[in-house]
Order: sequence, then C-alpha cells, then structure tokens
Amino acid sequence: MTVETQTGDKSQDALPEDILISAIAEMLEGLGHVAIGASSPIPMAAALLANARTGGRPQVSVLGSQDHNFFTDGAKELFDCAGQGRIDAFFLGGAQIDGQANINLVSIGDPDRPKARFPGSFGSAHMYYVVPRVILFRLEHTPRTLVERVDYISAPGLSEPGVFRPGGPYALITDRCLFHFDKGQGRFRLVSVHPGHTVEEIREQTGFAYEEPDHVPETAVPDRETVALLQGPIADQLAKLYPDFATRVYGR
Amino acid sequence: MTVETQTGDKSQDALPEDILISAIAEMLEGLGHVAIGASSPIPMAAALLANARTGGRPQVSVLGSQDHNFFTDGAKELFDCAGQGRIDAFFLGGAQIDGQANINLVSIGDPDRPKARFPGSFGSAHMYYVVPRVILFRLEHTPRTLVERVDYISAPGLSEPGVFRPGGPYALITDRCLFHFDKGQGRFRLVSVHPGHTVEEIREQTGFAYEEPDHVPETAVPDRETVALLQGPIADQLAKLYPDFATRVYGR
Amino acid sequence: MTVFEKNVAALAARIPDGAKIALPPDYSYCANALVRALVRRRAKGLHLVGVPAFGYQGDLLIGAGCVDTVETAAVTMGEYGLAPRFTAAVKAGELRLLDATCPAIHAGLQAAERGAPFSVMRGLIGSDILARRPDWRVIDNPFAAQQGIEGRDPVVAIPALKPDVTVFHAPKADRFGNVFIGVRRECMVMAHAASQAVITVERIVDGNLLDDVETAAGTIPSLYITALAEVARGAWPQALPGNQGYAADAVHLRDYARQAKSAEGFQAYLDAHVLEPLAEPALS
Amino acid sequence: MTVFEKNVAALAARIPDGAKIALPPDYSYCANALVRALVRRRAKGLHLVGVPAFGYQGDLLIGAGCVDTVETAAVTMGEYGLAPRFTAAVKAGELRLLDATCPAIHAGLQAAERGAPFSVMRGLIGSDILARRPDWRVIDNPFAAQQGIEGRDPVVAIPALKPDVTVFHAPKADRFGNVFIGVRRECMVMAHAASQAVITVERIVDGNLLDDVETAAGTIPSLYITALAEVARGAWPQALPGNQGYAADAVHLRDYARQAKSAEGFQAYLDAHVLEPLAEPALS
Repeated sequence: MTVETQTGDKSQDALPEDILISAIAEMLEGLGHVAIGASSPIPMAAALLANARTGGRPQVSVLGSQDHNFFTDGAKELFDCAGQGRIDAFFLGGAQIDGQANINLVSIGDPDRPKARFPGSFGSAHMYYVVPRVILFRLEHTPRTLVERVDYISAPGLSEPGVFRPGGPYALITDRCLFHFDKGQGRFRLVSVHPGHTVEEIREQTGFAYEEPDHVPETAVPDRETVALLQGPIADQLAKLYPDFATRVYGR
Repeated sequence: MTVETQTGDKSQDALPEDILISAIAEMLEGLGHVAIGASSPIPMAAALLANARTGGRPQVSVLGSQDHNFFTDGAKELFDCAGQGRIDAFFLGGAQIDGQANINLVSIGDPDRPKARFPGSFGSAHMYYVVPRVILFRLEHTPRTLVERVDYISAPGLSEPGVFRPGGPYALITDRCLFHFDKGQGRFRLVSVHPGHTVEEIREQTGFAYEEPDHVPETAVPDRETVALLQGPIADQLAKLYPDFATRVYGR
Repeated sequence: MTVFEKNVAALAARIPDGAKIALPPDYSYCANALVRALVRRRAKGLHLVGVPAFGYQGDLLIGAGCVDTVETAAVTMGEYGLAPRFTAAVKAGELRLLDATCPAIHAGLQAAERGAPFSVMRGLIGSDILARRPDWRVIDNPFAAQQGIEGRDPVVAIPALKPDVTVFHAPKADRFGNVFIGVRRECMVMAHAASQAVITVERIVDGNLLDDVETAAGTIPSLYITALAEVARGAWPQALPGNQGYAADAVHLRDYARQAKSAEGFQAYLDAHVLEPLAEPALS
Repeated sequence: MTVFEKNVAALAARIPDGAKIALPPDYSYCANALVRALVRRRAKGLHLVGVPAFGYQGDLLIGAGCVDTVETAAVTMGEYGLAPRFTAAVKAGELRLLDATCPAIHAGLQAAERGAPFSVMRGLIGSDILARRPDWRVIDNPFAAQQGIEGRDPVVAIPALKPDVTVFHAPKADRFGNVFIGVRRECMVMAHAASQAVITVERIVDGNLLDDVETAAGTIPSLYITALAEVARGAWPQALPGNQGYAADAVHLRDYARQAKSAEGFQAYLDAHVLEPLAEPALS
C-alpha cells in the first residue's frame, strides 16, 4: 500500500534513465550472455553496466553495433544462439502488454483491417520461449498499453503444460515501476515504484490486474559510483550506436 | 547375342580408359551441372570431356579440386545443392551392386561382425534419391561385385510408391560393359560391350539377371579429335588432382 | 552460368509479375536501384518475403502498387519509424499478409536450401501468428521421451520456403559471377533457397574471389547467381554495411518516411526519385 | 570467454572420458596434435562423430582404445586406403556403430544449431542405414498435398545431434578468441551445435578478426570457443587446406596406413610418433 523510500547512499545526480538502467542491470548480474535487439539504448546501457560492475560478465551482444556484435552467420544467428541456450537474457517490448504477459507487436483491432499496424513480431515468438530471463520493457505506462487482454498475441506469456518452454517473462519495467512476473500464479507482482510515482498512480494507469504487496519499496537510486559509470564510459559507448539518445540524455 | 562392331572413324590410339571416359561423357552431354565425388578420375575426365565438346556445359564441380570446386558453405553444400535440384548427374560406386541397382558401401556379411568392412555410405542414400542421373561406376566386374542381392543396402535402386524420388540409377559402367537401368522394369539392360569383351563373358561375370538384347553393339571407340582432347588438355587437368592416375594412364 | 546485364532495367525485366521475391533486412545488402527499376517497369502482383524483415525497399514496391502479398517477420524503417505505405496498405486491407517470425522465415528457407520438405521449430504455439497461418502445421516431437522432455512436445512444422527470385546488392563480384557477401550470410541462404538470384553489385573486380581462402569464405559461387549488373551506390539511400561500405543517406530516408505518409507525398517522391530514369545514377 | 591454454595437454584434460566428440573430415581442419594428446592422456569411452566422415585422427583414437562409439557417414584414409584400426575394430565387433549418411549428420547438427528437436530429410528410406538406426523415425510430410507430391511422402526425422565437444585445428585466432575457419564452414556448424569447442590454431594473430568484413565472414566468434591453444603444424601429418596452409605428409600417412594394419605395427607407430611427448613439436 505504501512506498518505502530508500535510505542508503544514493546519488543526487541520478537521472530517471539512470534509475531504470540500474534497476535492469541488477536483473542481469551474474548471467553469462545478454543480447540486445534493435533500438534499445536503455537495455544496452543496463547490460554494459552489469558487465562493468562485475568485471566482464555478462558478455553483451548488441545487434547493429560494430563493437558489440559478434555474429558472423547472418540474420539467423541471434535466434540460433538463443535456441542453443547461449542467451540468458533478452528484452521485448509491445504496443500492448497484458496481465498474462502476452505481448502484441502487430496490430490494434481486427488484424485484417487494423486501426493501427506496427512493424510485426520479429523473433519474439521464439526468443520469449527459449531465453530464460525475458525482460519486458515499455516506457509508456498507460491503460492503453498495459491492457486486460492484447488484441493480437505475438507471443504468449505462458504456455500450456506439455509445451517445451525453458524461457519466458521475468519482469516488466516501465517509466513508472517495476513488476516481476510470477509464472506459478501467471500474473505480475509490483516490485518497486520509481521515485516520484505512487502505487495509486500505478493502479490507475495499469489496465490489468496484478499483485500489490502491502509494502512496495521505491526503485533504488544508483549510488555515485554507478552514476559516474553511466554518465561517463557507458554514455560514450551508447553514443556510438545511439547518438540521439546520448545527446538528449547525457549531453554527449 | 552378338556384338556389333563399330565401323565409323575411330582412333587407333584410344586407350581402354578413353573408351570408358567417352562412353560416360555421352551420358552427360546437355546437362547443366555434374558433380564428381572423391577419388573419381575417370568420371572427372568424362565430365570435363562433355564440357569441352559442348562449349562449357555441363558445369563441373569436383570435390577436392582447387580449380573445379565452387563450394563455400562447408561439407554440407554438395548435398544441399543436390537437394535443391541443381545437380543433374552424379557417380556412385559400391563394393557390391545388385540387379535392382541396390548399392553396398558398408560391409560383407553380418554388419555387426563383418567379413569385410568398407568406409561407409557417405552421401549415397541422399544423392541417389535426388540426382536425376546417377551413374554407377565399378571397374571390377565379377560375380563377387555384381551380385544377386547386396549384403547391406547403403542406398536402394528403387523406392516404393509414395516415396518422393526424383533421382535414381541411370546406368552402370564397368571395365567390361555398359548397362542402362530400366526403372519401369526394375532391372539393368546390357547396352554395349567394350572392345575385347564378349556378351558370353558378361553373362559369366555378372551375378545378377539382366536384359540382354539380341544385338549388342560394341562400346564406341572415340574419334581422333576426342582422343587428342583426352590425352592432351584433359590429362593435364587430371594430373593436378590425380597425379598417380595421370602418370599411369597418360604418362603425365 | 551467370549472365552479366548492362543495367538494372535489364535485371528488372527478368523478374516476372507475380514472382515471390526474397529481400534482405535494412541492416543487410538492399538492392534499391534494382527495386526502383522494378517500380519503373510497373511490376505487379509481387509476393515479398522479408528475410526476416524489410523496410524502405518493400515500402516503395508496396506504395507503387507492385505487391499483392507480404510474408515477413516485420516491416519497419527502424529509426526512421513505421514503413508508411505498408502501414496504409494494411489498414486499407489491400495486402495479403502472411505475418511470420524471424526464425520461422529462416527455418523455411533452410528447408528449401536442404531440399527438405519442411523444418520444425519450437516457439509460436499459443501465438496469433500461428493461429493465422493455416499453411503451417503443429506436429508432435517423436523424440520427446529420449530428449528428456515431459509432455507431448508439440512443435511447429514450417514448409520449405522457396522464393522465385532472390534480390540483393553485394559489395563486389568477380568476372566469373562469384559474389562477395561477407558476414551477410542471409544473402547466401536466400540464393541457395531461391530458384534464381538476380542481383546488383557495387563493383566488379579482377581475379577470382574463390582463389583466396579469406574472400572465398564470404562468397556465393556463380552457380547460384542467375544474373547481375554492376551498380555503383546500388544500395542508396540505404547503407552498404561493413568496413568497405558507405553510410545510409539519413536525410533522404527521414524525408521519405515523412513524405510517404500521404499517398500524394509518396507519388511526389516517386516522381522525383524513382520514375524519372535520368534520376538514376546507376543507369549511366 | 575463451580460455587460452598453453599446450595440447591442457586442452586434452578438458575433454572428459565418454565425451561425444565432433571431428571434421580429412579435407577440412583436423586437430591431430590435440588428438595425439588425447591418446597420451589415455582417454576412454569416447563417442566420435564424423562431420560427416573422419580418417587418420579417428583411426588413431580407435586403435589406442579411446573409443566406444562411432557415428559417421564414413571412415576412410582416402587415397591412402581403408582406415586400418577402424576396420579391425569393426570386424572384431569392438565398436558400437551408428552408421549414418553425410546429410543426416549435417541435418542433426543443424537441428542442434537451431535449437530444434529434429530435422527431416528425404532419402534413406529403404536403406539398411535407416533399418539399423532405431533412434531415427519415419514420419509423413504433412505438406505433401500442397507441395504437389503424390503419395504419403514419408520422410526421416533425425534428432538434434549435440556433441559435447567440437575438436578442430584452425589456421588462426585472434587474442579475443575469435577463430578463422574460412570456407570450412562445417567447423562453424560444429562449434554452434556442440556444448563446447576445444580447438587448436596454427597461430594467434594481432588485431580483431571481426573488424574486417573479409576475415569476419570466415570467423567463428569467441562466444562459441571454450578453449584454444596455439600449435604450429597442429594438423600434421594431414594438410592445412587453403592458400595459406600446407600439404599433407603423404609419406607419413602412407606409412601409417601400412604399419597400422597389424596391432603390433600400430603399437610401434604409437611408440614412435604419439606416446613420447618429446616427439610432439607442438609442445615446445
């Protein structure tokens, strides 16, 4: 019901993006290999931060990057690599995400005559099944995006018994809060609310039902050392692939 | 019953190998692409002869050759290429070949405790199904090699109805004669006997039943121009991949 | 034997109406000069296959009315936003849509490459992608027990995907018709899987690309290349990736993404950049 | 992160008894120095997978008693004749034999590479290869009708073939663990499909092989390489193919093929060329 605020050493200079990045990085620490898809500056920064904090693990593959793209077997290699079990975490988004962690990357309304059409499902209906820790990432947290039931299932959050599914949803991070996904219960649980937001606001802005513990902490603000890493060497690396993002957020 | 001898322009210098090569080349003319496996100097020469006679067709791929090996996708590409329908003719041998064109590349006797063991089936049980014109090639023509029934079927000559099989046996050439395979009848037909050999000898030396027409021609002896090609530029090309063969046969 | 054509018009003439055409993604080698020639020859009824996705090149063909069917994991202009003519055509119900997923496209092409009738894959089950693809099938994994999998382990069978024509733009070819594609290996699978490969190359080089083990590793042999033409800057306005390539014309692509949002704007774009053959530097 | 080991003994120590080991064919990149180290460490119960065949290297392991199971399309020393210790072991019934066919081996590895439970292929039906492989299955092609095929179109399902360790010898690696294999692409599929790749390289080079589009095309990224060691002439007595390689030691291989026909001759060969570590130039 209440948000518990952090008491430890937190940086005064942390930007909202730094808080998101740091929260994601925590979910990546200790993993062997994290892959980042297209157009994902915040997940990329989080993976680089996890790597920097722990001296080289996880290995980070970033599609489209010259420095962090190791693939030499064409467009199929990312999916093969995941199918081999060599990718421990991946990020997926969605025009809509629902309470069962189904994601919609295709269309709103009747898919044959949609009100809105998005690019398409890409590899979601594969990665979501085989990567153990899929983190859903959606910066627009509104009842329009976090819905009761998606209009089109690009990839389901849960599979029926008998379907081989080592991977699946691990968490959902938005501009307002962090949810974890409970596979046993088949629903999200509110884990923390970002500074400046409230549990009441989350309730209002979320179109699906979720578990809300009695005490919800505030999402941790990173310490000075972490913020220095993010605003220094990691921002430099981001700038190579995402110059617009690096300029807007970090003045690079 | 009788062997009809050739009357036209035939070279006096033709070697037994030249006659074999020329007979095989005739079966390759007009095709788009012929692939040659390992350890196959006579098939290679035949393909190069067909190519030289018709100004660049068929294209010839020779495994292991630097000059004639176009493959860049690893050991699988030959088989993929055949599966795509891009290979029109291929050669297979056999420790044993039987009257239904079954071939045995594995063992004699019980495969678990064999009397003789050979290298193995390689890609025969694929190429034989998908390459339209498979030419069986076996220089030792005896009742020991051309048998009633092979001890082990590496690849069958015929498939049951309902099995997709665009490819299969086209001919069998030995050191004594040339058979064609009649898929409708499911057996070989004696087409020609090499100079110096007789239909009676073929009957004695063949362990399986086959169709013998009343008049069996002698295998054509190549003309002077062809022999000059074989003993000149084609022998030069053979010498690069098969120095021993080129020395022994052509004094290269 | 690879045919060397003089220009993109001659290549475009080889791609018939109704052809099923494989296109590489935006981050790969896009044959945009050839795509513009297809628009100029007023191609009709094309079936575009994104391997596994496409952007500008397909949007141009869709906007110009060349396309009936789109089979792809996605259509996007990436950082320039949604593909505007694709989006408009889908909303208007003008396209037959075969939405797929990246590995399903690759699995279908690999089946065709192997001459196998289909590939199987996990994933997809429970998605609307599968629900809307009656041309795919769900079968049980006959090896589930020995592979230590509980349950019946349903898998999706994806039929061999055999394009009629593969279309891309490579950095270089030699005079034998061998074509260098480097790490853009999807172009090789596309060439193996398709009946024909009709392509452009940045430049034709002396020597034989197969002679050196380093260039050979990234080269598609001429056996798979039906026809090609030399077209400098043939990927423009997109990039030719790799350390021997060039960058995308970001200003042009941003303008396109904005202008093509309306049918009129798209027509103006076509008039200015596509339909007037003299605007085509590749035709010189 | 690729581990750089000092010598082949350290690499051999990483390959446990009973491991399923993928080996390339003789015309590819054979890690013979590492194979000799496996003999010296008296490896036991190995399951050799020929991709799709093997020769000298496997014959050595079989003769030395390191092998329980052979899964391959063929075992041969090519122009040097039959593989003598393999032939003797088969006749004596000492090996578990999983005879296969080249494309079946490739299909099984590709399934593992894709993370798919199996691949399907045509061919094989009616052969004794299939009859003696109860671990394979015949299923019907569910797409036969729409693919225009008459009859039920049975196809063979080959389960994913996932080696524990892939072993080969490459021309070069960089200090990041990226390994150049050029057109010997079966080495890449083997590395992708296996749990581990434990390899030797002719030399370690400066720079990053992924930085140039030409070398990158023939390079396996370090992600797939568990451990490697620099071993000059690591393929000896076989060839290192390609224009940067060396020829086979034909005299040595011919001697081996003759000498190893008897158990005593083979033991003498081991004593002279394998068991004495000082005979190993790679250990310097």
